[in-house]
Amino acid sequence: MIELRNVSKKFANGHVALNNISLNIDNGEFVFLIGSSGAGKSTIIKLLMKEHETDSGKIIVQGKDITKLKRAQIPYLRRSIGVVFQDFRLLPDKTVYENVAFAMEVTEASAKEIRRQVPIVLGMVDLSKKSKQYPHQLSGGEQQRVSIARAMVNGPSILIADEPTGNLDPEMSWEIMKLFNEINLKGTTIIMATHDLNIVNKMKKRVVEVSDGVIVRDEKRGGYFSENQNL
Amino acid sequence: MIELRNVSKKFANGHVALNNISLNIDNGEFVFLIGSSGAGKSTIIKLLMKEHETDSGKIIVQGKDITKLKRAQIPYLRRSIGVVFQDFRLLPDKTVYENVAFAMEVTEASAKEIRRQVPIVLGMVDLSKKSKQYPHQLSGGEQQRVSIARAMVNGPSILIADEPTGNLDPEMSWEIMKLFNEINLKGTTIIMATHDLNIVNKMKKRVVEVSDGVIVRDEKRGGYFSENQNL
Amino acid sequence: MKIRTSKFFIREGIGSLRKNKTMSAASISSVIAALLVIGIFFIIVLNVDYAASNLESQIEMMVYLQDGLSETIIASMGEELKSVSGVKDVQFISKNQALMDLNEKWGDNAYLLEGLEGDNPLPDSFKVTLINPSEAGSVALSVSSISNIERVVYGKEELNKLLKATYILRVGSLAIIAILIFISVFIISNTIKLTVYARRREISIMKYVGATDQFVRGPFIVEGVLLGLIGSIITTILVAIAYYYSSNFIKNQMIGLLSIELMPMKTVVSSLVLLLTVVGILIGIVGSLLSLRKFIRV
Amino acid sequence: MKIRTSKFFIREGIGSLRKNKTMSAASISSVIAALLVIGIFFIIVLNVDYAASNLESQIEMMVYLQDGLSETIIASMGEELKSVSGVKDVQFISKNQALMDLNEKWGDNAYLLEGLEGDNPLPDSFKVTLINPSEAGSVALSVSSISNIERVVYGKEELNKLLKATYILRVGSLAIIAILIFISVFIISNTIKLTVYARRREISIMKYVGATDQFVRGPFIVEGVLLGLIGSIITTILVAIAYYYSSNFIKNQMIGLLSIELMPMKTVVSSLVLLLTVVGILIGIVGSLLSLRKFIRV
Ligand SMILES: Nc1ncnc2c1ncn2[C@@H]1O[C@H](COP(=O)(O)OP(=O)(O)OP(=O)(O)O)[C@@H](O)[C@H]1O
Ligand SMILES: Nc1ncnc2c1ncn2[C@@H]1O[C@H](COP(=O)(O)OP(=O)(O)OP(=O)(O)O)[C@@H](O)[C@H]1O
Ligand SMILES: [Mg+2]
Ligand SMILES: [Mg+2]
Repeated sequence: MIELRNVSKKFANGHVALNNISLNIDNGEFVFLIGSSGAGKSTIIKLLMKEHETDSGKIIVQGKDITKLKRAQIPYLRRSIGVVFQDFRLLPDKTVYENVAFAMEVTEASAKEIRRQVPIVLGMVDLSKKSKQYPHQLSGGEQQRVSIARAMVNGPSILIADEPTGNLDPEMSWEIMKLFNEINLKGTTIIMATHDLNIVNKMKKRVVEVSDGVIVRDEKRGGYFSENQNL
Repeated sequence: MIELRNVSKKFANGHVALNNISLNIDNGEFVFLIGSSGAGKSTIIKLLMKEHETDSGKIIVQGKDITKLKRAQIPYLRRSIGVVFQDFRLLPDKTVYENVAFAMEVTEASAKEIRRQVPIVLGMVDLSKKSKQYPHQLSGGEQQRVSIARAMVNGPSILIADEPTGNLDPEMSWEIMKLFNEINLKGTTIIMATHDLNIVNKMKKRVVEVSDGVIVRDEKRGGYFSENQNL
Repeated sequence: MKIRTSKFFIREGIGSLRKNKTMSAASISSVIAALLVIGIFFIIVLNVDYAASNLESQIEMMVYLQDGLSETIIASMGEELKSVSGVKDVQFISKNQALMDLNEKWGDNAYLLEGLEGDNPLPDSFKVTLINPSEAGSVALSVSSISNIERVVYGKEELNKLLKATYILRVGSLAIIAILIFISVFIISNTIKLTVYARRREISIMKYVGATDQFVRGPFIVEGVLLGLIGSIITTILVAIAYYYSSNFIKNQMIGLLSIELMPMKTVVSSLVLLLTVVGILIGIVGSLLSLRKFIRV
Repeated sequence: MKIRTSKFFIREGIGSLRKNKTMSAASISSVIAALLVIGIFFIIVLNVDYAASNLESQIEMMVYLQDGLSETIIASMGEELKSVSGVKDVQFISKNQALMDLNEKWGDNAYLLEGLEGDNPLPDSFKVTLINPSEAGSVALSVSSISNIERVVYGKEELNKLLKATYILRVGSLAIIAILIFISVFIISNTIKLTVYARRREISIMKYVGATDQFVRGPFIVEGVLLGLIGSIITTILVAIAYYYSSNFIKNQMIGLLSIELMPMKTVVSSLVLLLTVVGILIGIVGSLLSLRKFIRV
């Protein structure tokens, strides 16, 4: 279970990115995080994985208040969460295969396990052919899919994806959503920040809308817009 | 006018990204470049601005065959084209304002002109408040908008945008599209690679679809899918 | 830590050296350059010290004997002198020998000695060399208590001057090598800092996907060791070659010039290997770890 | 290029130094360290050369006169000697003076001279110092053609030894400083290469938005100049302070020890400022430009 309790985040430059937000996400839920550009979606995600410190409030992940986590414990938190970063964050000196394998290497997984698991997830995101390429040799969408593969490779109990389909064509986006749906059905909690209104509207999952650092909507089976205000 | 004549591009690793494509774009046209992830859209754009060398074929931009351009002439080609990069390419040590101003500095524009022009384009992309922030202090969508502002600031005769709305919410995406439409009406040629089916479908502009390095469709007023094959 | 992880570190460390060619070349060659400075200076200091010791050991004490002693007495006096603590060697010089030596030494002024041959006023003497020249005073005291000795002379002032000169040489060269080692260490760790800085983004990405500090450090330590090792091996080879040629040059130039000898090649190279390897590897590791600290905290 | 653009370059160059604090600190301090090595060595070489010249100028030529010359003749001989080309100074030493000097010089062995006072066998002489000791041979030849001269003595062998020794010292120290300058230049340009490498992505971005090569280079040149300037100023100050204290130390240690003098502070510092500034700025600029070449070609 993930719980944010009265969480606020003010950046060093004075910008208040989150203003006293509270949110409960049960194990196995599938939550869309939506909201306009700069609303605070990525900030929520970064607090969950301790990329930023929380200013006030509590964040409880799997029973532990991570705002009080010791530095040495952070890597273990991050391993239990698979994250698709909005800016991909691939290691430029590693091939696609090595980038995905790296997420397993840090857990000290066995060589055998790595050799078995990595090709499977690369296949899932349709990158088997690109496994020996370096990130700079990939298209934008291919890089994004490497990031998705890496987030899934350890079979984390929580998967957080920040705008994971921003560089993918509609078909590929649907493939990825199917994948997310599958692992969600197997019990993985999924939190996905997205701007893709088609996806949100068709998936009919829980929708949490952030606006200017506060949660303005939280619907069990919501659409991208609250009351049919279409474009 | 932009003309690609039998253009091919094979990368050093042997991958054929473009296979003998030809394409004519008139001055003042608005063209959507669509196609699945890895189809070759960005490669076309990179050839147009000479980020990569063309293997064979001719690329004529404003009457000149740019495949034969001397190295010293490349900067002038790039200034005449405003590019929104898929990976933003902001200078990390410069503020939002400085990043946009930089594109004017390289043209040796006057200080006065810069001071006048930069705030205007920052206003257009709704970033006036963020002008003093550094890229790492921005959200994904904000970074993308800086890249858009920079591409427009010199009032180029050709604007190329590579997935410029991938990190923007639908409303903001529409604002940007309105902007593009406006400058298109003023005569700017616009080429936009995108995955956003709503935008393509609603704008009803020329659609060029790339698939596996070849152009498979070129419709005057097309939609994202050719014959109503909806998801 | 599993064996597998260590293997991963080694593979990564080597891989990183190979993949970042520009950076590796720049940093290894800076390490070599910095170690070269240490190496050159170390050799100079070794030789200065060696020369100073040589000079010091040439300091000698003259023990002049009373006139008309029998050969047996002289012989037993020689034995007695040898047994004095602090004495390294004793050599008898007869009064005739002394006159001949003087004749030779004075060269142009030797005509002043004409006529002395008949009535040689010079005494018999022992030339005593000392283990440690700075003990000359106490040795002289012990020696003068031996009977039948006329005078003990050891150029107190000359000795003091020499000791002072070698002292300054030693302190000076040690100070300079200390400064140079400091500078070299500083340059190497700065170089490493820059290479780590160039990879700060990668380091943070590793941390973001769940790597522990130790896991990020591992490959850098391996890389540091390799950097130091490669640097010190190449430097040692360079210095050895340079020493070979320049010592030949100096020897040729100095034939019969000064009583200064150069240290043998083997001694020099073996101490160099040790010094440079230790310095190189240590800085490689410590430099990496210190530079990492800032970027690993994400 | 417009004035505005130069201003932009300067603003950017300074800005980049200020914004990349880690990198600027690392590179400036590496530049300082490298220049320090040059500086220290330059001072040592200057002083070695100074000492060598001092030693050489102490070489003197003795011109022994025939017996019983009148004072006027001796005086005119002195004048004649002074006019010989290559002669720096001439000093008359009477036979009495010569005996007294000898007495003093021989010290312990002076008793050998007892009785010589009545019938002094030493001749009157002129002590001649030379402008350039290596010309001793030709000077001696000219001098010996002067009438009333008995013999010209100038320690041919001693002179040769000294000239050879100072030659080795000079060649050796020049060789070492050449190597050190080379090493320092190398280290500085490597350091710059690494800082440029760390910014390769930014350089390519600038090119992609339409900057000319010249436009990208501008700020780097400014940065290179600043790097060199700051580095050389700090180094000069450090070296001046170090020289002040260590020359004091050496002077104190050497009172009455050797006839070696140290160069005056002013001379040292003024030549240093020039050397280091030129070296620093030049490498700063050239290093930047060379390192840029690779990354600017996009
Ligand atoms: N390090 C930072 N320092 C200062 N302000 C920041 C920092 N990071 C983010 N912000 C600001 O906080 C706000 C929220 O940012 P966040 O990245 O959470 O937005 P987002 O909802 O993810 O937007 P997007 O959809 O564009 O990715 C933005 O206005 C951004 O400018
Ligand atoms: N530098 C490179 N070296 C080798 N292959 C490359 C390189 N750049 C791109 N490619 C390959 O060329 C193909 C086309 O890439 P491109 O970036 O043009 O795709 P795209 O249509 O823009 O895709 P996306 O929608 O994902 O951005 C991809 O398969 C990619 O892997
Ligand atoms: Mg975001
Ligand atoms: Mg692309």
